[in-house]
Amino acid sequence: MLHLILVFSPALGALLAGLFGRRLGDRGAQLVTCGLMVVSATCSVIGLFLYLGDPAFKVPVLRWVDVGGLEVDWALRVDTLSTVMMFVVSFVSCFIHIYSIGYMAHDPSVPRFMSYLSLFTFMMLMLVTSDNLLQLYFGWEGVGVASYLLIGFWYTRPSACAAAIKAFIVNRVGDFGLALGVALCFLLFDSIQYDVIFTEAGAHAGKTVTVFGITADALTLVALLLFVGAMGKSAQLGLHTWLPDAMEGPTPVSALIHAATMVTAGVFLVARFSPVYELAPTALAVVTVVGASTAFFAATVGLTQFDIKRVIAYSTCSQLGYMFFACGVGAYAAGIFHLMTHAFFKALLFLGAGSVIHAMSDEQDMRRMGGLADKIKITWAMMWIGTLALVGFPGTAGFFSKDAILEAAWASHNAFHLYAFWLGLLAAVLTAFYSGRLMFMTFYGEPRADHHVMEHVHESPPVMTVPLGVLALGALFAGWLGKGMLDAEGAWWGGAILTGPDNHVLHAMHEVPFLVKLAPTLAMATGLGLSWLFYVKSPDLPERTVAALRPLHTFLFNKWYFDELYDRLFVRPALALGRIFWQGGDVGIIDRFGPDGVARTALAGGARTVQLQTGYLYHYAFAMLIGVVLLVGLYLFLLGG
Amino acid sequence: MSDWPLLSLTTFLPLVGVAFILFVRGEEAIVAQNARAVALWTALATFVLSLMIWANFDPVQGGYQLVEQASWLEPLGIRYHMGVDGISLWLVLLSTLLTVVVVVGSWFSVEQRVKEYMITFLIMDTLMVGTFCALDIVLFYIFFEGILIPMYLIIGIWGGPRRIYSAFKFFLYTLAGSVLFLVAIVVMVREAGTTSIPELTRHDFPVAMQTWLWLALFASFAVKVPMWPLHTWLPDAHVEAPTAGSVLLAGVLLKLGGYGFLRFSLPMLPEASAFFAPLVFALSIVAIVYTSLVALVQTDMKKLIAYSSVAHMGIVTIGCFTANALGLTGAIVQMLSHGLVSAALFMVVGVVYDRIHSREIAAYGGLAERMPVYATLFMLFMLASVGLPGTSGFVGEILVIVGIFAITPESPAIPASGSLVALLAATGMVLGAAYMLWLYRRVVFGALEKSALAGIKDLRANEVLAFAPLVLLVLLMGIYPSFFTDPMAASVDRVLAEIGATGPGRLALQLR
Amino acid sequence: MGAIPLGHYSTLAATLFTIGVFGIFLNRKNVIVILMSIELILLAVNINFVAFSVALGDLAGQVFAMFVLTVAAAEAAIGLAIVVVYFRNRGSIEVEDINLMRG
Amino acid sequence: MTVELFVFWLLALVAVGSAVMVIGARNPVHSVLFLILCFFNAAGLFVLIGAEFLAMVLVVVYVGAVAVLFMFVVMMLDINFVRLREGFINYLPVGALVGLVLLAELILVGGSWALREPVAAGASTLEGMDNTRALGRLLYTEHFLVFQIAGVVLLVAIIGAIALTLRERVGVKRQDIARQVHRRPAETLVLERVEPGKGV
Amino acid sequence: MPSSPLPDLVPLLPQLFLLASGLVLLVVGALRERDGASRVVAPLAVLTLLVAAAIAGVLDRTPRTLLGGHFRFDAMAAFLEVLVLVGAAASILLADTYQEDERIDRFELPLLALFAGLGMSLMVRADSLLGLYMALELQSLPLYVMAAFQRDQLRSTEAGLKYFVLGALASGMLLYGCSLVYGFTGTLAFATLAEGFGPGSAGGVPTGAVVGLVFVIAGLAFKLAAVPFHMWTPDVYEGAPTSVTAFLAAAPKVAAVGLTLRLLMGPMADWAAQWQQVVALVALASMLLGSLAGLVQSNIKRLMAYSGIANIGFALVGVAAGTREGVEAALVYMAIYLAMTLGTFGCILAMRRQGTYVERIEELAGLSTRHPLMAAGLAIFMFSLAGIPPLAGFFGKYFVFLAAVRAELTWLAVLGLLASVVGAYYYLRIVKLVYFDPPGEPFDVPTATGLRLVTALSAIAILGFVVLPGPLFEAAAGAASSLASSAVAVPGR
Repeated sequence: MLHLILVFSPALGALLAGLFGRRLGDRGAQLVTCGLMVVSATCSVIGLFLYLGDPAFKVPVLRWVDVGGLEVDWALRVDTLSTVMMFVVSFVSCFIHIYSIGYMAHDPSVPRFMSYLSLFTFMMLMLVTSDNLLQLYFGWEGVGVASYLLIGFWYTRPSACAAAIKAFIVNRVGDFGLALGVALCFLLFDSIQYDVIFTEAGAHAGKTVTVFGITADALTLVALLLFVGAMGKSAQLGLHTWLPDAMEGPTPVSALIHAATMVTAGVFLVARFSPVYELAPTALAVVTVVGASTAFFAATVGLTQFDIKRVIAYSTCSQLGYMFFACGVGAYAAGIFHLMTHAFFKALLFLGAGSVIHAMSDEQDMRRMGGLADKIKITWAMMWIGTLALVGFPGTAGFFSKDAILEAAWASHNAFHLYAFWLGLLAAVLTAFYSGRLMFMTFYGEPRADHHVMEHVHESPPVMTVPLGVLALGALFAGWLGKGMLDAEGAWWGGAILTGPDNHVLHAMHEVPFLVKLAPTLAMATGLGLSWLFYVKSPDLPERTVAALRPLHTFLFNKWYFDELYDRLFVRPALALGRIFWQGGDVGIIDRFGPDGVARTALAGGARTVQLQTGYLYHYAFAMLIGVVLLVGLYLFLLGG
Repeated sequence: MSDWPLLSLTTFLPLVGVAFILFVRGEEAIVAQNARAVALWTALATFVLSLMIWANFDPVQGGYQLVEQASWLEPLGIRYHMGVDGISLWLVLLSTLLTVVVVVGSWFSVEQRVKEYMITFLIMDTLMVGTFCALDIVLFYIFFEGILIPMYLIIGIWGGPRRIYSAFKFFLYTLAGSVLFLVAIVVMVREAGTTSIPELTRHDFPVAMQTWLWLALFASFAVKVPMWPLHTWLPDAHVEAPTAGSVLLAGVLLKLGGYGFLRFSLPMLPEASAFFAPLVFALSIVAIVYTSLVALVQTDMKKLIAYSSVAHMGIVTIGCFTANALGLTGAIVQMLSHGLVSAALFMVVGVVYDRIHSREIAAYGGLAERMPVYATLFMLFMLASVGLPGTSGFVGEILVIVGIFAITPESPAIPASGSLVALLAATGMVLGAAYMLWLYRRVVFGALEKSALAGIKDLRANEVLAFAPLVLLVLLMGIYPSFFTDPMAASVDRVLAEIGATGPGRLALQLR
Repeated sequence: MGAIPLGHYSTLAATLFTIGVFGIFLNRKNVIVILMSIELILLAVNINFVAFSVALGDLAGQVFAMFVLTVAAAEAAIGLAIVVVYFRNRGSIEVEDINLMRG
Repeated sequence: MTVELFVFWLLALVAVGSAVMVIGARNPVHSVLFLILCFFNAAGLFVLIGAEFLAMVLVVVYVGAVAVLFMFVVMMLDINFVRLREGFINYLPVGALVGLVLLAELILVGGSWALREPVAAGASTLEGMDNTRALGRLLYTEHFLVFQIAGVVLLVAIIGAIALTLRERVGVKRQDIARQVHRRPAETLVLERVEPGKGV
Repeated sequence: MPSSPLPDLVPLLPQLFLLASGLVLLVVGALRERDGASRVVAPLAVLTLLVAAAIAGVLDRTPRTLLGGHFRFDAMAAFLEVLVLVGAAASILLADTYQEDERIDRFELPLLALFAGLGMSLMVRADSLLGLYMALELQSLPLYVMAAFQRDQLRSTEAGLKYFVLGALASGMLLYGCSLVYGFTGTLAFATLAEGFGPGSAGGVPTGAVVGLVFVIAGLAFKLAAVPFHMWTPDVYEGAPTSVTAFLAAAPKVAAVGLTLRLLMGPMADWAAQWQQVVALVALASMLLGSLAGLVQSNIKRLMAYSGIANIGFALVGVAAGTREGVEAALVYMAIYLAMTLGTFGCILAMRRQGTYVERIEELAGLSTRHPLMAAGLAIFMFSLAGIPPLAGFFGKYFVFLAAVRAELTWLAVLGLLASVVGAYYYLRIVKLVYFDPPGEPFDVPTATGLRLVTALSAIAILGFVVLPGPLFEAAAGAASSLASSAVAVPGR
């Protein structure tokens, strides 16, 4: 019951606000959705106390599909992992709902916004509580749609629409893999229920299967296909392009969806499927490589961006990379731990950025900011807390989780663990650098905005700053609270995350060399120091560095040209092919030689036929005669022969 | 109640309405109003009757139910033989429902020749229901082919500027396919000595003959579905047909092809079906990819949706030929879903067409601002078309993909295993999302800049009423598909038994 | 008649028939000649009938020939009547001119 | 060569020759005359073979009626000499070929005749009667119905020919005695009072 | 030789009645010529034909040979006789006002039609070559005259002339064939011919007889207007007065098919393997030519000519099957054809604008807005001609093709049906003009009751056929069985 309320109260909120938004009014919609979110969040906190560490159980809701052996119910699966996720989702979402009351106060379609937010929360909750792959898929696509709706919330802006479509379609590419993964699971296990899959996974270890014309290890294929889905949702390298663009949405959206919750669904999926991944080392290697590469790649791009939200978005992307390679090296717990801490500090950063943008009359370009520290003190402080947590300042939440990840990477036996470690470390430096850059460009130095804007700069109302505060608390203390997750015996998880018999990474990570333990902190210090040098000490340094490294900067500034590459590789060819198929194929060949051609031939045949009909008697008589002669000849021939 | 000839009543009740409308006389406006009213009440009554069929249907049985038999054309051995099973039941309901929907939906939008309009649609109703109920192959053909007449008139009379080309193309294309079907019928009847569908299904046709029969049937059904490369009539017909015509065309007529595969090709000619299944898969995949790409570059809303229909029906054909419970059920659900969704999408286009009289995507933009209800409905159906979980579009698609995935080649002679088919078919998910979202973005999103759109009005009551059942069903089918799949399960099992498949959903069709 | 083989008669009939047919489609002059060609054809038929009748010793052939003659007369009357009305309209009965309708 | 055979050849050759002239003569009047000649020869052949009645009918009906009718029409329509159409020669070879094939086929067929037992025993054979009497007997018994039909055919021909060619001349004044008798003075005389200077 | 002084004349009642009435009407017409005799004669002729049809319908159908053995009466004859006589009557009814408007309302026209009807009724009874020939001529001669009846119109007289010359040529061929058959078998009667052609005939079938029958068939093919003996059809259809065209297109075709069936399924029944392929070829050629040539027509009468050629092709598919079922199919097809043709010509005869009749297809544009009923009728006829179910035309096609496939002529069925798709185009084109195109000037409202009656009845028959198709099929089955029993044996398959 608790969980039903937890999961479905946001849905109710979404329905009420969506269908009766006009009647409820802005205030009503806000009250309804926020109220129901508070209920949900409360439940999630209660759940945290009641069910942590308990074995998994199932709350059935409704029969869904029962066809030819494919039996799937709508059901909620409650175990430690989902309880943690429910807490993160519900809790963060609740405060973002509240924050939105202030942030969206002047928007003409508040009910719609609140409805979308609640819808998203519902979908996310469905995702994390799913008990089978199909419901996971439902939540998966559901959050995708909610994200699409929210990114495109300001639908009159072309860029928002484009970003929304991009987000949906790139996610679809991932979902495509996920769907095939679902199919493959069914082929292997005859079921797509988690409990069946998890219990039977061992029996399928090492089996091969032939799909797509290739024969490969069955579980590896399952794991990889699911990972494709995870990559799409979690914006991993290759399928990351949508995430920065998603910043077109209102800032609470960015905080909720594109930092705290939805993008972490991929990590959740990998952790959830730890029983399968543990048996598929190849897949884990892939996860590690992709995660580490993303962590590094996104950090490099983050260095050069000027849009405050984009910087944070790339940061998100990068942090997701961390979570993935944590899973990849077998430290699922560390991944989830980072997921949780990240949810707090990244949401905090986004909301802080939102507050800045709010203060700057919707200005997002950091080049036109500066010197805000005095004017918006609370925001400034909150942003610093978030930044410190992000860069892993000792004592903050990020410190614990990031440290754990890097240690795990070092300690793991994964083939690519050192690759992950070094890239992760490098990325930590870069993270510190761009975070510092963000802070310094925004809050320090001379104001670069015109005075009209500067005059209007004001602190946000309490409805916005209070959630900031709550999240800041989380960013500061979640690390302490969640340390138990890293319990080397895995007892904390109550079996929700499975680590294989050979996986001792949680043990091993406590026994890494001291230098490794220190490395993240050093990296952070280096990064922050450099950024102070660049942006406070000698503000002309960035210019000169850029000039010196022009090609590299251009490459990074243009995000490694991924968008351009995809445009050339997929978008344009697809459109060109579409045109060719349409005008060339359908019109030019099929119609021309098919129906139209046949029609033309028939008409031409008709025209020729009537030419025989000359109107002359003797031609007619002649035709008759030829007919008779032929018939008689035929019969003489037949009889003779 | 159950001893009433329910099926015949449902089938022929619309003709009673036709008779009434024929006798409507008087002022033009009054005639129109009365014709609308009679048509609406008739369609509603027919729908209610079809609900009675559903109520009397025993979902546990796999055979044909509510069977009616009567002597009709004894010299030719043709009997009046009607019955439904779990497959046709839903298609009957879909037909009667959509008839109501189009009558309501075109309440105001059709002003010319309202009387004739309503008559043709009621006749369509009869023919559609009859097609799905017929258990005699010749009777089936009569209904099946008879639909051409009203549809031809609908496109030709109430259609757009190129309606004549389209109407001819539609008619002759489908006729050409159908005559081969007729030849096949004749040959089958000669071979088996009966025209009864159940008996024909039981008959073992020689394998060599099956090949030819299968191809002849395929010619007809592939045109109806339509399958690439026999699809080119569809965009033209859809674009030029009036909204209601497109709705029935997409909603019901395209289903005739899939229904034909399920009712005839597969159970009657199982060996040939197995032999040709790779061909069907290949063509379906081409259809999905090809038409999705073509849909991407369309500038005409209806054409885009028409092309998307071809892609969606590709999923149906794949599902039919998986010959396992998942695929078959998926195909049927996909048919039903497509029947609702594409019908709704055509109505969505029709709504703005009625207001602006343009189907060019470029003529729109920013409708969300002035038409929030419309935008919401459009969004819902767009997402359903894209196959979002929780809507009807998803269930069919995923069932088919899972179903086809399970097929593994027995011999290396077949290069494409089911999973590869699934892989390629699933690309439609991505492409489908691309063109539908792009369409939505250009029509509904953006700023309202076109002066023609400045005064555009949101949905009228009748339009909302027409959409309402579709919305409900799309969601119901998405959230609780068992409602639909449970009654068809036994029938699907029967069909599988007829095909000769063994075991549920597992390597059912032995590809050779 | 024993002296004359039937083949002679049938060959003669065939020849006359062919000439008659030829007359119809090779004739470019006027329709009346065509009508005469038809008479030739009928004559050929009659020769055949009579010859066969005698050869078979069965009078039915001659009876048939009688009827052919009768009908031929009727046909000729109607044919000529049509030619006459045609001539009144067209002022010509040249075969070449009879092609108002075609295609 | 027997006399009969000689006569046959003579008659046959003349018949064929005149048939060729029927279609070949440039003057339609000549055509008719050759047609008559051809009929005479055919009649001769009939006599030769023993079908006297038919020979007589041929002469009476054909030469006496049909051919004369032809002549009548030819003269009435006042048809001039006609030219051969250009292109006739081009057309001839194909036509000739087809015609010759036809002829060959027919002769081939005719040559294959062999006397065999008639399938049905000759019910139509009346021994011991002369040709005319035998024909008459058959005509009015066995073929009576057909004979009646022939009558109807002729009737139809009469109706048809009249319907097509008979014209009511308009503008021709005919005497209608009945009307003359029934005329009354009142109908015929109109008294007009004429005003001076106005005219009628 | 009949020994009884008064032979059994009962089976001849329809003919006797027709003849007697014809003679009376001739007198009536001649006496009342000046004051609109046709207005009296035409209805009486219709009545006569209908009464004769009724008599033929109720006569005892036990097969009987009539006087002298040239004709026989059986179920087949009864079936066809009813069809042709009703068809002829309907054609006269259709002519109603047309003939007045075109100034050909003379009493000879219905009278000739009556005699042609007599001829047709005899054709379907023919049981010997002599009977066949005489009946055929009795039917043909009035038709020649009727075609040229609009004697002041060049088109009409040209039509008559062409029809006559080619018809005479055809009957010349037929006669030559008769003479050969007679000469080589020594008999004229179908029954004995059948023995000659039967499997038991000594020394095989004589070549001459076969060739003779080919000639006879060619002569019949002319009447059927089957390719390549179809050339007269378009010109004559176009040129003849429309009412006469309607007559030509309807009943005589039925009679000719009946005659063909009698010949092929009677004397030549055992010989089916030999003629089957040829008939099939002729059928195919007719279907193809009729379908193709119709595509480019602009005159509706000409179009109907090509449509008729194609339809005869379809009927011949049934004939080609060479089975009892094929005979049934052909009979059913012709019955349906009769209704479709009469109905269509009813519509054509209503195409009158300000007193003049128009024939261009384009004139039909927008008919549906001005004359919805006529438009609906025309659409029904067109869809039926195109063979679209549930209209009657479909059943005809289905049945002939079923028979063909049962007789292993699947290729013919496939090609024939494809040809029907081609042909469907021109029928659809008419529907398109009627329903889709903007209206032109309205036609005069047809006032003639006969016209409206016949058209409406035809439409109802075609539309309602689907409800009660049984009786026609049963009648045809009876007719076919009587034919089969007259033959020595029907090759069973």
